[in-house]
Formats: sequence, C-alpha cells, structure tokens
Amino acid sequence: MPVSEIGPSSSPEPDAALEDLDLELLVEALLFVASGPISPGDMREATGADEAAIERALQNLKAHYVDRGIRIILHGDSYQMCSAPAASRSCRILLGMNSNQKLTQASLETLAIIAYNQPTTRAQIEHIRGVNSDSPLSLLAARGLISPVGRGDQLGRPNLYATTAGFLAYFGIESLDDLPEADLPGPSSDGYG
Amino acid sequence: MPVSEIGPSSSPEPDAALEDLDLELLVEALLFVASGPISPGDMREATGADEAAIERALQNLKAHYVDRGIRIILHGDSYQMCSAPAASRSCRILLGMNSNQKLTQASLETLAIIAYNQPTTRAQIEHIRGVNSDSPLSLLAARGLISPVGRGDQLGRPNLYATTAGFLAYFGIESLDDLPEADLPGPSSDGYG
Amino acid sequence: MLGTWRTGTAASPLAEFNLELTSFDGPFDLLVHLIENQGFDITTLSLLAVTSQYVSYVETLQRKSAFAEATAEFLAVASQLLLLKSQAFLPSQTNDDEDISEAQSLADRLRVYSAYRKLAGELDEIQLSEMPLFPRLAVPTGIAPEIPKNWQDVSDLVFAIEAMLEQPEENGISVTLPFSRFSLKQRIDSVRDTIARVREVTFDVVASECGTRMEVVYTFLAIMYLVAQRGVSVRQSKAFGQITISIAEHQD
Repeated sequence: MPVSEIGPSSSPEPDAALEDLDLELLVEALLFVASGPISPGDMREATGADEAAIERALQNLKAHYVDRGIRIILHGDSYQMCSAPAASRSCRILLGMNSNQKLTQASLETLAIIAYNQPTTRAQIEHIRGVNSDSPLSLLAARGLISPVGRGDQLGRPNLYATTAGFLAYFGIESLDDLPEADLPGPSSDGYG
Repeated sequence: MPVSEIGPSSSPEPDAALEDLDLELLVEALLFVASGPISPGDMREATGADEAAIERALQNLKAHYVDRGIRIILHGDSYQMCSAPAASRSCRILLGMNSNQKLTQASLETLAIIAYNQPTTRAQIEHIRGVNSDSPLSLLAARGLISPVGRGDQLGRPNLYATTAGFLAYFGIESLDDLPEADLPGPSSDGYG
Repeated sequence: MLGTWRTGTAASPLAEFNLELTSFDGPFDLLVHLIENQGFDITTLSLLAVTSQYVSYVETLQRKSAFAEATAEFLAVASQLLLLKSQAFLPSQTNDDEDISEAQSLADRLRVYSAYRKLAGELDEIQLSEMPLFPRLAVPTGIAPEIPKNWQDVSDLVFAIEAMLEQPEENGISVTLPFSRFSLKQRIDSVRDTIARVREVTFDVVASECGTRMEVVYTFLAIMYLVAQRGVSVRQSKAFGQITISIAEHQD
C-alpha cells in the first residue's frame, strides 16, 4: 500500500498542545468546511484536542457569531453553521429561491408528527393522519427537511424518518428545543410505532 | 390564509437604507451561503446597497477574518470564503480526504448508487440506503469522486450528483461503460426517483 | 388558522357546509373539521352527530371518479361511522363493551390527529413569518483533493451493493416479498417484446399497464435485468425525469 508522505497517515497525529485560540480557529474552519452538522467527537478526532477544550471553543464561537451574518445551530448533539435570519432575504435573492413554495397542510402535519416523534415510520404517520402519506414524505425528503436515519425492527424493516438540520434552518430555529410546545395525547401504543 | 407582514414577499425588495454594520452582516452571510465566488455586483443585487458601501463591508470583513479559521479570498473581481491554511490538516481529517484510506462501506454504497443512477439526488440516495447520507456525500465530494452537476426540478431544487473523471481514475477504468454489471435497486416509483 | 378548504360552489350539495370536495387531507381532517365547526369537543357523541354530514361529503366525493383512490380511505371511515351509529340506535344485546371501545378508539385517534393538526398550524405560522437560515451549498474549497489512481477495485462497488441489499433476518422472521419468479420472468419477456417492437419507449408507458405498485417494481426490476443483460439501454436526462428505454446499441 503506497503511503503518501505529506497526506495524513491512517492514524493521524493531530496538532498537539493546542492553545485555546488556535483550537477556536480550527473548530471554526471545521464548522465552515463541513457540509452538514458535525459532533464534538468529529472535531476531537480532526483536531486531537480534548472534549472540554472543544466545548470551550464552541461556546466562544457561538458567542462570537451571535450578532454576525453566520449562526451556529445545534442539531441533536451536532453543530452546523448557517446564515443569520436577518440575512435570509438577501440570501434568497442570491440563491435564486422564491418564497412561494410553502409547505402544504399535508406536509406540515407529516412534518409535525416526525418532529415530535422522531424517529418514526411511514406506518405510524399514516396511522395518526388516517391517510396515505407517501407524497408528503417524498416531498419533505426531496426538500431535505427529513431523512431516513435507519430501519425499524418491524416486518419489512421500514425506514425510520427524523428531521434534519435543514428542518431547523427552514423554520429559522436554532435547535429542536425551540419548537412550539406540544400538548400531545401521546402516540398510540397499538403496534404501529 | 393570513399574510405575514414580516415575511418575505414573492418579489422581494432588497433591504433599503442599510447601516454599514447591517450590510457587513448581509455580505458575510452571502459569502457564506454562496456556492462559489461572488462579485460585488451580485452582492449589490442581493442587498440593494451601493457598490461603495459593499466595498467598505468587504474590506472590514477581510480585516475581521484575517486571523480566524475562515478566510476571504479574491478570485479576479469576485470574493469567496475558504478555510484557513493553518486548519487544512484538521479539515482533511474531518472530510476523510485521507487518500490512503479505502472508502468505507457507507461511501461505497453512496458512490455505487450515484455511479449507476447518475445524476441523482441526496433524497434518492437516502431512500435507497435508508439512512442519512450527508456525511458520505460530503466525503466523496471532498475526495473529488463525485460533484454536483446541477439542480433537479423538484421542489427545493436539490443538487444532482454525478461521478467525476477522478472517479474513473480512482477505480482504474476508462469510462462508465466499464462499470461492472450490477443489480441495483434503481429509482423507486413513489416519487423519490 | 390552518384550514385549507375553499368555499363550496352553489351547485355543490355541500354548499351548506362551505366545503369543497378535494380540499381535505384525508378522512380525519374532514371529521375534525366537521366536529370543530359545530363547536364540539372530540367525543364519541360528536362523532355520531357529524356522521350524516360526513357521509354526504363522501358520497359527493365518490361521484368524482378521479379521486377513487382517495375515496377508499374516506369510505372506510364512513362505514365505521355508520356502524357505530346503527349500534347507537339499535343497541345490540351483545358486545356492548366492544362497540363502545371501538367508538372510543376512533375518538382517541382523532384527538391525537387533532393535536398534530394544531402543531402543523403552528409550524405553518412560523413558516409564514419565516426567516430561514441557509446552510452552505458549496463543496469544500481551497483544499485540492489528491485522487490516487487505480486505488480501489471497481468490483468493490458491486460488493457494496450486495452488502446493502443483504437484509438481515430479524427475530427469525424472514420477509417474503410477493415476487414470484414466474411473474418477474413474464414481466421481463413482456418488456423485451415491447422494446423489440417499438425500439424505444418511456418507463411511464411500460408501467401504465401495471395495476399495483408491486407490478411497477417488477417492471423496474425487469428493465434493470435487461440493462444488465445489455439488451436495452436506459436514459434519464434528469432525476425524476422521464426514463427512456431503448434497444442497446452494441459497440463492436
């Protein structure tokens, strides 16, 4: 197996003895280059710094970006950079997106069921909605608001769906904790879950 | 249907009478979300600010980012954000660009789906794999084996991915016709494909 | 407010309810609307009270054949409601508890649905005032990837597919898909014949003779098989676009 001399080896030695400021720079760069949410574990692996130092760097960065054009949002235990809400109109124009593509009631119901019950299956969604939900599911997946995160144990090993970081971004919220409070009778326990 | 007063209208008017600080925030967000270098003209169009104000914002931002994890670089007369050189080793590790490492099962699955169904979307890949595929997608893109080749017509205009010339080199084949025969589950008929 | 129903036309037999036919996202959406319209809470009693309105809606819906598939779901709930109502008027001597629990369970499901319907409304309001955040769309820049040549064998791609398709048996239950070799072979023959005849055809046309989704899947598998045999080639100019199947042009 040819070994590249400049490339990182298969057991990379990350930059050692990092000062906090240097680590902040690395974490900032990692959040920037990642194309999705990344966890503190990913950052530890990439930088070699310990988790506590990474947490400090993340808190400093979050504070640094609080009133800038970039935000750091939290999805599960992972972090992602996004543009700030105040810039959404300009970004929309730059990216050539129009705002008329609002989600329909069917999609919003499906999304609400997933958001408050994740991960969940198509069968559970259809049991709650009482109607076939293929079409809103594929629409939500195509828009990147939900994605399958694994397969359930049930017969046929159905896809389990959860919301994505794109879901947070679409509604302009920074974490799932910012969702409206739900007063739910609770998922029925009749085997569809 | 109630119309939100703060919501963006369908023919957005760029934010008027911007203070320099606000404009800096907008320009920062634009540089962040752009998929490539953007010109001051693009920024003027997206923000409605005049060119002189945009130049000031760009100079301030360049100065702000001079010792951070993100840099602002000039391509001709266009600007682009990229990660700081000091962070390149960490970024390489994060993005799995370690070229001495064989691709993981997740990456190979994703690559196989793209190779046999190109161009294809993230939603379709995830539908077939049954799991979120952000991370293998960004890794494959970072390794130069796939690249976005346009956007689909679906709602949300998702990226379409295809394999690159580097993909052929990596596997030592001369054209896509040299791919082995495979019984791949192709696009399903329920709206994902 | 979340309602998406539009005002009914004067000619509509449902004009008095201000309902338009295609505007309900399933039977529960309609039921909750009817119940809330009367100012009722969702109980077994209010279910019975709106049964006749519900049934007349579904009858009208049925007359529109284009919505046949959707009608099935509405019809299933209609028959459930009518059964509950008949039992309420003609109390049967037996199974009282079962009847009550059936009505109870429908009301329970409606309450759960209604809670999510309200949440959907709240999400709609956030959506309307949305100030979305945008993630980066760019592929990482500034770091040029080095691509080693001949680094991995292309058969690894096929192994990956095989591993992906290998479905582990869970709890000793093996899932049998309703494929029979016979019908898959039939499908292959039929697609091959069609293409030999017309030389080029779109997937939609080939699939149009399929009655069920499973048959569409069969058809797709048949085409994949023919592609693998290099009997046909398949073109799709864009994702979700039309798939065109034609006789393969062999390069000699």
